[in-house]
Amino acid sequence: MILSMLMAPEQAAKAAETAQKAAETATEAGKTPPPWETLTPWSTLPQASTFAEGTDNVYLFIVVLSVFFFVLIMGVQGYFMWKYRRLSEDQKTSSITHNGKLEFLWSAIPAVLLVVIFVWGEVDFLKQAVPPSDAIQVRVTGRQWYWTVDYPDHPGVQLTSSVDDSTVTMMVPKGRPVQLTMTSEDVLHSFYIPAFRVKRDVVPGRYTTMWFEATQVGEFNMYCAEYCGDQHSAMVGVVKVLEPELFDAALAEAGRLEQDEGESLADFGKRIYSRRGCNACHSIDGSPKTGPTWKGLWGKQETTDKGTVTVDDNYVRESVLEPNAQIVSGFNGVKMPSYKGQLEDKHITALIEYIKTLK
Amino acid sequence: MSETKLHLHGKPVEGFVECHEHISPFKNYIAVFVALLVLTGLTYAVSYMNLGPASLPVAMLVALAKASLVCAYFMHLAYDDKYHVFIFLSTLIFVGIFFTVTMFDLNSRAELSEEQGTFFMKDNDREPPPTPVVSGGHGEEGGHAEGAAGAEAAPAAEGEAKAAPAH
Amino acid sequence: MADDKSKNDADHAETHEREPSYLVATKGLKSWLFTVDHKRLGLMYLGSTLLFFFIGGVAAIMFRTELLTPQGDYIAQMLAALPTWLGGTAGDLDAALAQSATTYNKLFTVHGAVMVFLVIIPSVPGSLGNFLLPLMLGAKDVAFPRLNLLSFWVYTLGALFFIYTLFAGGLDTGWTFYTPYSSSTGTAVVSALFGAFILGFSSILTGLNFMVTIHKMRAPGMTWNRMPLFCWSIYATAVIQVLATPVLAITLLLLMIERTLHIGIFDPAMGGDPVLFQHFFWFYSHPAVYIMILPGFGIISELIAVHSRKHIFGYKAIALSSVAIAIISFVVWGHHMFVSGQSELAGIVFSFLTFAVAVPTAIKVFSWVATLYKGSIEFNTPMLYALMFLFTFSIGGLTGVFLGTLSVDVHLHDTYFVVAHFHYVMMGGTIIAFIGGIHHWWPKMTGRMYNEGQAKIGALLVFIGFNMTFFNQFVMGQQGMPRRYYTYNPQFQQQHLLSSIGSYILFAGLLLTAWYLLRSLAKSNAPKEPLPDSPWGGASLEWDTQTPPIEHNFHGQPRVDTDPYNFPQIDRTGEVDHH
Amino acid sequence: MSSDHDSPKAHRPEGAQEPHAFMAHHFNTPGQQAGAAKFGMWVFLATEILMFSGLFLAYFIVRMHYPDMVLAAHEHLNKVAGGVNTVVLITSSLTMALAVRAAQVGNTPAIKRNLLLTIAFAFVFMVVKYFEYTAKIEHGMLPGKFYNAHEHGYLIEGHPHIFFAVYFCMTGLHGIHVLIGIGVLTWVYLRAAKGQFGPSYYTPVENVGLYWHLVDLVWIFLFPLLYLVR
Repeated sequence: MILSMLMAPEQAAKAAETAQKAAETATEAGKTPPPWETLTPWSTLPQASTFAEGTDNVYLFIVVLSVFFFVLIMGVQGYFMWKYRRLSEDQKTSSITHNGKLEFLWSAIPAVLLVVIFVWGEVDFLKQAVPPSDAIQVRVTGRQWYWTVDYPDHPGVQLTSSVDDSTVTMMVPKGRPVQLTMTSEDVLHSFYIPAFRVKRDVVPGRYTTMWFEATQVGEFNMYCAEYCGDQHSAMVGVVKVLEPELFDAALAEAGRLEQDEGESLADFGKRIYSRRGCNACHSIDGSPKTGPTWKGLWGKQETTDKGTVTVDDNYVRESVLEPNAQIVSGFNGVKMPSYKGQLEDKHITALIEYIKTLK
Repeated sequence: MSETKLHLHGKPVEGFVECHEHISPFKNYIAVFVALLVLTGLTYAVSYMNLGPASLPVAMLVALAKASLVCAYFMHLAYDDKYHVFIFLSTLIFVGIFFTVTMFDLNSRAELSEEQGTFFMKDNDREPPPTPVVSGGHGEEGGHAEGAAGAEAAPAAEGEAKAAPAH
Repeated sequence: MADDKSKNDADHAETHEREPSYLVATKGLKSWLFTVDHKRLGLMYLGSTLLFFFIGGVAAIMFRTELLTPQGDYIAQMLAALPTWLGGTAGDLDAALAQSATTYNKLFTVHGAVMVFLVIIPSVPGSLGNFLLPLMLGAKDVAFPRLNLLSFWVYTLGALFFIYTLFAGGLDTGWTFYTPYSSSTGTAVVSALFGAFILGFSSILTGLNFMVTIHKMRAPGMTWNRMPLFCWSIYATAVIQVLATPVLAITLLLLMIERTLHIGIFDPAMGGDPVLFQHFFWFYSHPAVYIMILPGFGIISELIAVHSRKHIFGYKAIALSSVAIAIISFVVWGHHMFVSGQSELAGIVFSFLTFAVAVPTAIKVFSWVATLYKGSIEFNTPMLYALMFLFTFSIGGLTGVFLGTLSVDVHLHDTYFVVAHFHYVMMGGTIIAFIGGIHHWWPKMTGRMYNEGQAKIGALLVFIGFNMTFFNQFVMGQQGMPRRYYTYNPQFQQQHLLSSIGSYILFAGLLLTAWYLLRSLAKSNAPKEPLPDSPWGGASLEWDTQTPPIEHNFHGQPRVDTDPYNFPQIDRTGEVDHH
Repeated sequence: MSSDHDSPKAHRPEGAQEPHAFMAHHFNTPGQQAGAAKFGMWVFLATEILMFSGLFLAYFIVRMHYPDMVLAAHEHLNKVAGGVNTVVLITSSLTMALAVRAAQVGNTPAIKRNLLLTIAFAFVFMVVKYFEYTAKIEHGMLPGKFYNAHEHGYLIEGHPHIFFAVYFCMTGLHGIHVLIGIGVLTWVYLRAAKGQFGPSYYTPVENVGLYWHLVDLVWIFLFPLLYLVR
């Protein structure tokens, strides 16, 4: 499935079809649900974690209360509007100005109900605050504009989101608590999985945590919920929940970023291009994005803030590891995160081979 | 103190207290001034005594005493319309809310981070280590970025050492 | 209605010749630009807030159009096609497409910042507050008329900075200016911050002026309990403006310094704490939400009482709940930050306090409905807007309970549910009340009457369009549609389509409203007979003077010996007369 | 609701002050005008306090995050200059209060003398401040990205650029208030020189006095926090 998605990125500017595809893979049935289902709240949002039911129960409780009070207020208002409509200019009105008992009741009853709602919500919230000690550890890093997910227990495995596709950004086993320790390299982001009813801001300079336990096998949408700039709406991905016995093997396979047998170095580079977030800022069809396009880049003379430079092995390598050493003019306002430690030499070499093919 | 009252239907009208005046004797001002000087000296003395954690509250108490003197006698709050006192004190209450609630969050967040094994400031426990503190955002001023990075290298290491036991 | 003059008006007509109204008392542009007359300043505020309301609305219509389809290319296509409509060659579609995300971000930021800082916060206090407060209190003017003029010009200066920002590359931070994005993005953040900073001072000066006016300028006999409820709500608003806005000023100042000098208080790259910015910002901006809604409450209290000719139910409860809301509003700011990395303990405290705000709000709604009981309800346009307010604001208020609940907010935070909630409160609350208030006091302000039939059609369009735009956004939010996305998951397309169509209807309704209001000002629509002092039969002091009022408001000093909701139609039989 | 239409003067109760030349048309009595002005001033002071409170909170939080850095950095501030300025401001507060008193008793030469003294002390304060700032700038102890004290041989552990940012923000905003104070004090002095103030009308002197005392109040807290506290 991942590979099938890698075929598409040629028309980077037209995000439509790929977004469509993302939606298809994200819904469990594998196709867009019929319109009436999208209009009912419960059909499209599965309860896929242990928190979901609790949150939905409070939600439903408030819905019921709200509907009751809304119908009550509007019903009374409507009745009064009809009953006491002005029929004649000199129609007499009541001299009533207040009613202590009534006013006490309509202050006290909502107050009591609100306390109930508060306590209920607070209890669930506290459950979310305390992760179990045996939770699987996952590290999440937000960058403009992609996520990387590392597994300290599985060294070398790294998953990323991709700006062009909703690719699998995180894999978790079903029925085991998972704790995310998150930070950001640049600005605020927020890690949000609607089906799990969890969300937490990702703050630069600090770690935030959240945890969940998935209860359904499947793929679920994941979003960035805190506005983070241009491609905020492209910081999306898919969380894949697997049966626990399949988890380790699938993760090892998904996280592998090695040259396959029979794969050319340039093809490997292309894979890295979309798997390591390069495509968030660099197009391969010449269209301008946040960073310079890679089309026709190789061997080109670029004017930078430190003078002119020819795009060769050294400049590409420097740009990957120390992106802000020489910035191509016209891109000064943008900061690129360093890939030092994320990409090894073989990856950079593959990327260089890939750039060479983009004439 | 003069109070102007308007009458309506033979009864004094509420809400028409207009202005309060009070003339204090000259020597009162001098006495307050001397007290302020003494308290300033006290602030100095306290700062050299090194009271440890108590030094901040003590210094603030002395400052509070000075501020109260200025408010009460120089600004005439002691004799003024009580509503002015009310405005002043309620302002302080709102400042208090702002301070205590924000500090409460920061404090409890620091404690929780300790419990959960996450840290307030970034330390270098991740593999791979994070990029240096100064990101490219300030890259336009190359010279400055280097200077600041130099200045910050030390604190980053220090923060790491502190956070380490909790990890 | 219009031909029914209250007894006092009849007295007036006997004792006083008509004098020139404040509109024509002095002539020339200068007499308007440098006027210290609170009524003229009120009109000038009205004009400028409505102008910015239009600008913000156009931005909203543009990004609603972008959201018609899941892929983000409509605006780009429009921008590229624009030159051909103007007779030139088509623009560069690729370049426009590459910018379409930025364009969208700038549009929603313009919409948010303009609507919050330039429209909703100054709207009711600036226009209706300025116009009505001295009239309602029986004063000749506000306490500091020149300060009032200064406040207007400071507002204009702030607005100019915002306009400059639009032309200097726009702003793409969202109206909340969250760091570190706002200290690193390449757009014109500093000028926008400075604009908001200046607007803050306008707000402070207005609030200060109103507080002093209410304390010191009431007519003889106008006790606190005889003030119209609009004055109470303006008073509560003024308290917040005075106490909260200075913190915004210093926050924006620090952010400007952070952005230019990298001082490291908010920016984590320099050792700062971004969550601290959120504390600073919401310490102002949550109370600011009540700066926006409280004056709306005041308008609704007046409208419902006057148009059902009944004493407002629970006067003291409504008045005191305004003050209670003002005070509690200062301790609930953290409910914007439940998932921000704020500590869970602080979250729990804030959640509890948040629920405390719901009670005084509920009291108000119940009291308004109870006021209708045994009234004499006239369904004219102001009353329709008031009844519409009860509908939309009830939804806005009730959905606030969802967001105050900790575990539910974790799910709903930063989704369309929040968008829908605050539009139901801000647009469905404040703006609906504001439009209702404009209709209610329009004859008093201008001496003209609008076309009632067109007004009713406008009200219907606004009601349908508004609910169509925002109601299903609650559903979308619950299904997990995050805010500020310019491309989105196609599963939401039908709902976005509905929203966008609703927004067009709403826009059409508002344009119609603007059209008939402006048309009523045309010379050809001048009434043959001057309008009566009190066209709706209102009993508070502003209806006791000529329509439109004379330059110094009243002939002589009004005196008050009863409360403002003592309508002649109230049935006093079987009651011990106590005055 | 009743409304009678005779002139406002008829309602002035017996014994109330006669209107003076500076009474605005929209007030009924001089007392109402003076009360409104003073009330407005107090509300304005409230906004000033809240504005400074943001900076004070920033200071406390920086101190909480980096206690050692704040301690190390504050040693580089000139305690003597700070102390001198404290005494100067307190004295100017005294002269200001005496100016108000002189207005209350109608002693115009004393109003002028005390106002002049207050203005002079304000200038002394700014001169001392000037020398302090110059020293900081020479040593590279500047806010944010301009901080380069390490190049001048001052090594302070931590993030001293934040401390000096807070220092410059707080003292800078306070200094701006002193400058504005000099302006309004001069205005009041010029009016006093024309003999416009006396027991029946001295609101401007009193309000400027309140403002000046607030400037003093802020410094009373600034001084120990920035210069002295360990």
